[in-house]
Amino acid sequence: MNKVYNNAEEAIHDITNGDIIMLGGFGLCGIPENCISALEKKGVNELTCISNNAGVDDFGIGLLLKKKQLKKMIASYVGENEEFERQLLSGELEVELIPQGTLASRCMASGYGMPAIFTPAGVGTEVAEGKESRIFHGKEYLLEYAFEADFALVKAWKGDRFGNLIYRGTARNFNPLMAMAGNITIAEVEELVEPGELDPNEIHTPGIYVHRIFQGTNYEKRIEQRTVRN
Amino acid sequence: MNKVYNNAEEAIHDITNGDIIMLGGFGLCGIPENCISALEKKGVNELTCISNNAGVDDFGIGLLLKKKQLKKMIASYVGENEEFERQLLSGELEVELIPQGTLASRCMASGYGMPAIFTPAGVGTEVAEGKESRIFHGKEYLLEYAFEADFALVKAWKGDRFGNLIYRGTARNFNPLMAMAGNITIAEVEELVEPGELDPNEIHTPGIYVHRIFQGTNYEKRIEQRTVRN
Amino acid sequence: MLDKNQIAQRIARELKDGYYVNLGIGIPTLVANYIPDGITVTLQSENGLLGMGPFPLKGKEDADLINAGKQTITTLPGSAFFDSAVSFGMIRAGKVDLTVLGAMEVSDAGDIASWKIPGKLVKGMGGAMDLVASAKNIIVAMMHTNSKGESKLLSQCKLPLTGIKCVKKIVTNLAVIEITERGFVLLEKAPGVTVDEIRNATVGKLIIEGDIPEMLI
Amino acid sequence: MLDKNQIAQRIARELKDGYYVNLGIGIPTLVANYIPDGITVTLQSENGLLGMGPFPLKGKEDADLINAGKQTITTLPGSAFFDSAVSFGMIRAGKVDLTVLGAMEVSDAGDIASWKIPGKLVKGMGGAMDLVASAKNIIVAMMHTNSKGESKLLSQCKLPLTGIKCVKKIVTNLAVIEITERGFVLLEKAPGVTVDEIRNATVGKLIIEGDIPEMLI
Repeated sequence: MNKVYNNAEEAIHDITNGDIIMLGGFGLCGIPENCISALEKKGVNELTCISNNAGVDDFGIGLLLKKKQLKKMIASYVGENEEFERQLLSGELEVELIPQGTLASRCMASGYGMPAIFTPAGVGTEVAEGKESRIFHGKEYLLEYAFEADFALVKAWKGDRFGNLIYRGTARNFNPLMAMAGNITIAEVEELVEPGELDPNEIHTPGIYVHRIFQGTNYEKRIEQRTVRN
Repeated sequence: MNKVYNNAEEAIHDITNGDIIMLGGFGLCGIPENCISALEKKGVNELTCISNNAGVDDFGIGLLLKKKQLKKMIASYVGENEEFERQLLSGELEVELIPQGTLASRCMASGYGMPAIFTPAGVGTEVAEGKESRIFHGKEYLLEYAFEADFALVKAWKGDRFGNLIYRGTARNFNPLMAMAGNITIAEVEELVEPGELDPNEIHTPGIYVHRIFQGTNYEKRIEQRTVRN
Repeated sequence: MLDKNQIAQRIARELKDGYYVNLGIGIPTLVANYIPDGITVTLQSENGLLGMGPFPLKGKEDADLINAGKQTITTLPGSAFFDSAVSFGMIRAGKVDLTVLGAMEVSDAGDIASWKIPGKLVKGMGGAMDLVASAKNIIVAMMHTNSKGESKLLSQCKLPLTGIKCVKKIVTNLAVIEITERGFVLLEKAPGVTVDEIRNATVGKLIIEGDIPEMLI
Repeated sequence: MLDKNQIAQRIARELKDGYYVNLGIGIPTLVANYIPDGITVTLQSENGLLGMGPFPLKGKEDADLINAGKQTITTLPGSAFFDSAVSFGMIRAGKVDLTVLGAMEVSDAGDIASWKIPGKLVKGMGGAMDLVASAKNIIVAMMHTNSKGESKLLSQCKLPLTGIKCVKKIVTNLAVIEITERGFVLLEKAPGVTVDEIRNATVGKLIIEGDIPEMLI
């Protein structure tokens, strides 16, 4: 069993035009920086990206947008990105905006082998248009389907050669959910360790979900809104 | 905000006849020993218990069975318990056996605010009788409803005054799921610590789910099948 | 008339000991600065944190520690991190006691519009639709009128909805209003504001019963 | 004819490098003793552990560390603990490559009965129904006949079912049998066992094509 790859280029070698990929992260926090750079470099196109945000103009998924590598973006919030706005308004980019909890749950559903889930988010709004709904205990819920993705690209703090992952702080966010959901899950970690170095009680993502792992390099970990107190 | 109780008796003081209670644990591993003893001592009756197992004759939920405190048991596996067998055959005890993953998912659904989930477990068997089913991607799934419980009684390794919990080893099992699902969740812990002593990155159950917490005493932690190698 | 900080200050008076609270971006975020002494209120950040602390000291910013507005923050003793599914799970399951969020429009039936202005940029709903569909207690913090002077308290929202029949209370620069089955019920007026001014600034059905006290902030 | 350990040994030959495997109680548990050298197989215990190790040394038993049969066990470097929902989530999502479990009866359509004998004590299905409904690859390990000498390989199960059309392969004391749309296909016979003996011990539709090799264990 060898899940270890040398770098992002090798780990993403078989992502091809038209693939559906999930990318972990919230804003620029916990995003798979190395994988995104490798996708940009590889020049793979017509991608459908499932990610909470679309990065900023010059970082994160914004890099792929700039190179027009995306066909469709499925996200919950896409502010702070002028190129995104331009492509959306010009019709170059297909966009599906869905509630953040629905996004999380549809990833989770996939990882838990549940084909669909019920959520009240979006009932009575345009999000509900064309969707099946159902009343439970007097409250209306929408039926939302599990996501299917060819690849999930996630970023963890530490990982071992078996693919066990530990995230750090709020960089966890969507990463464990997407890690569970990918047909092929590729994890990049700040620190790759030997099996046994991580406490089995503290693992966030068991290795069974992770097909490929590599230690990333040159993490920028850019801060989107640097706020301090006096 | 004070969630800390002195002991099990005080923590369970308002559990009353006819209540639905969830009890964490798998076999005798990770069961809320102190709470069970307190329920036995209090003599509360007509309980519906949701728990993976029913304990053994003289330990765990078996103690409540012996005193005939249960009206109904919802479990996935109830072997190794003669009193259980006797009450089941005599009709004294109502029993609902459900697949273990369905039990886990119905607890989880409750904690995640999802009124129902779909699972393929039990399709084509007597478990499916009278249940709604649905085909997704050519495979049949049963619709299973979230559990509702008046109280969830869980056992953790460490907990802090805010209710944050960490479990140990396979004593985790159903505990975090039930902790999320109780209308009132009572956690007993081997070690009760101050907020800040647990690493926020290692918390298994965030305190928001836990209404009451106490440090248990005299843990027996009985081993059901002691097996060793040479 | 209240300024943004005073709106936040008034809302903070709604907090109770032991509350778990989700604060939206904008005025709601300011509520954290006015939590009354002597009570414990735990802030939930929907990107995966319970027990959000203040902004970090300069030089202590951590890229792995942000709030839902992407701002650098800190933890507090007793904080817990979790993933986004758990986060919205606890929201859906009604574990969050109070949600405070901003809005573009609120109707007298409790509908809220806050995420989209057709024809202009759509930023997305983020977690707002989940929050309003699930929270037990939703307070909207906003100005009573928009930049053109038009009322934001309507009989029906004109903008795309974020959720329906969910807002319980509104605190604006002019008033505290409860939403009931009968419509907007005026509870309190801001210092220096008359009931007539509130009536004139409200398009939805406004119910004024008895003497309206001036709010304490 | 094979004994229980030999059945386990034969099944172990189905293991491939990198497999995640769930072993049921009884003969399946013995498979862990025969994992071929040079490959990494990770055992999943559905009570919440990946990377199950051998039984502990005497005096090292830990009440917080058991397998699905409630036996004391150990972890291995690279193990991970998780809750029961995650455990069955990974099972339902098809992440477990192979499930080996015992059975009372198997039909030539791949139905399995393993959890209940009406009129006698019902112990419950535990995780078996979840496993058989979700696993991609299910091998049944059992004796070819029951204690009364009656075949356990039937055209239709008589006992209450655990799952339908799910068993892919059966390894018994007499034979290795694959289940196809046409019925039981005899792949291998146990050392010292004739095809006729297998035919006589099988009630369901048995397909015998060409020379049947003797199994390697």
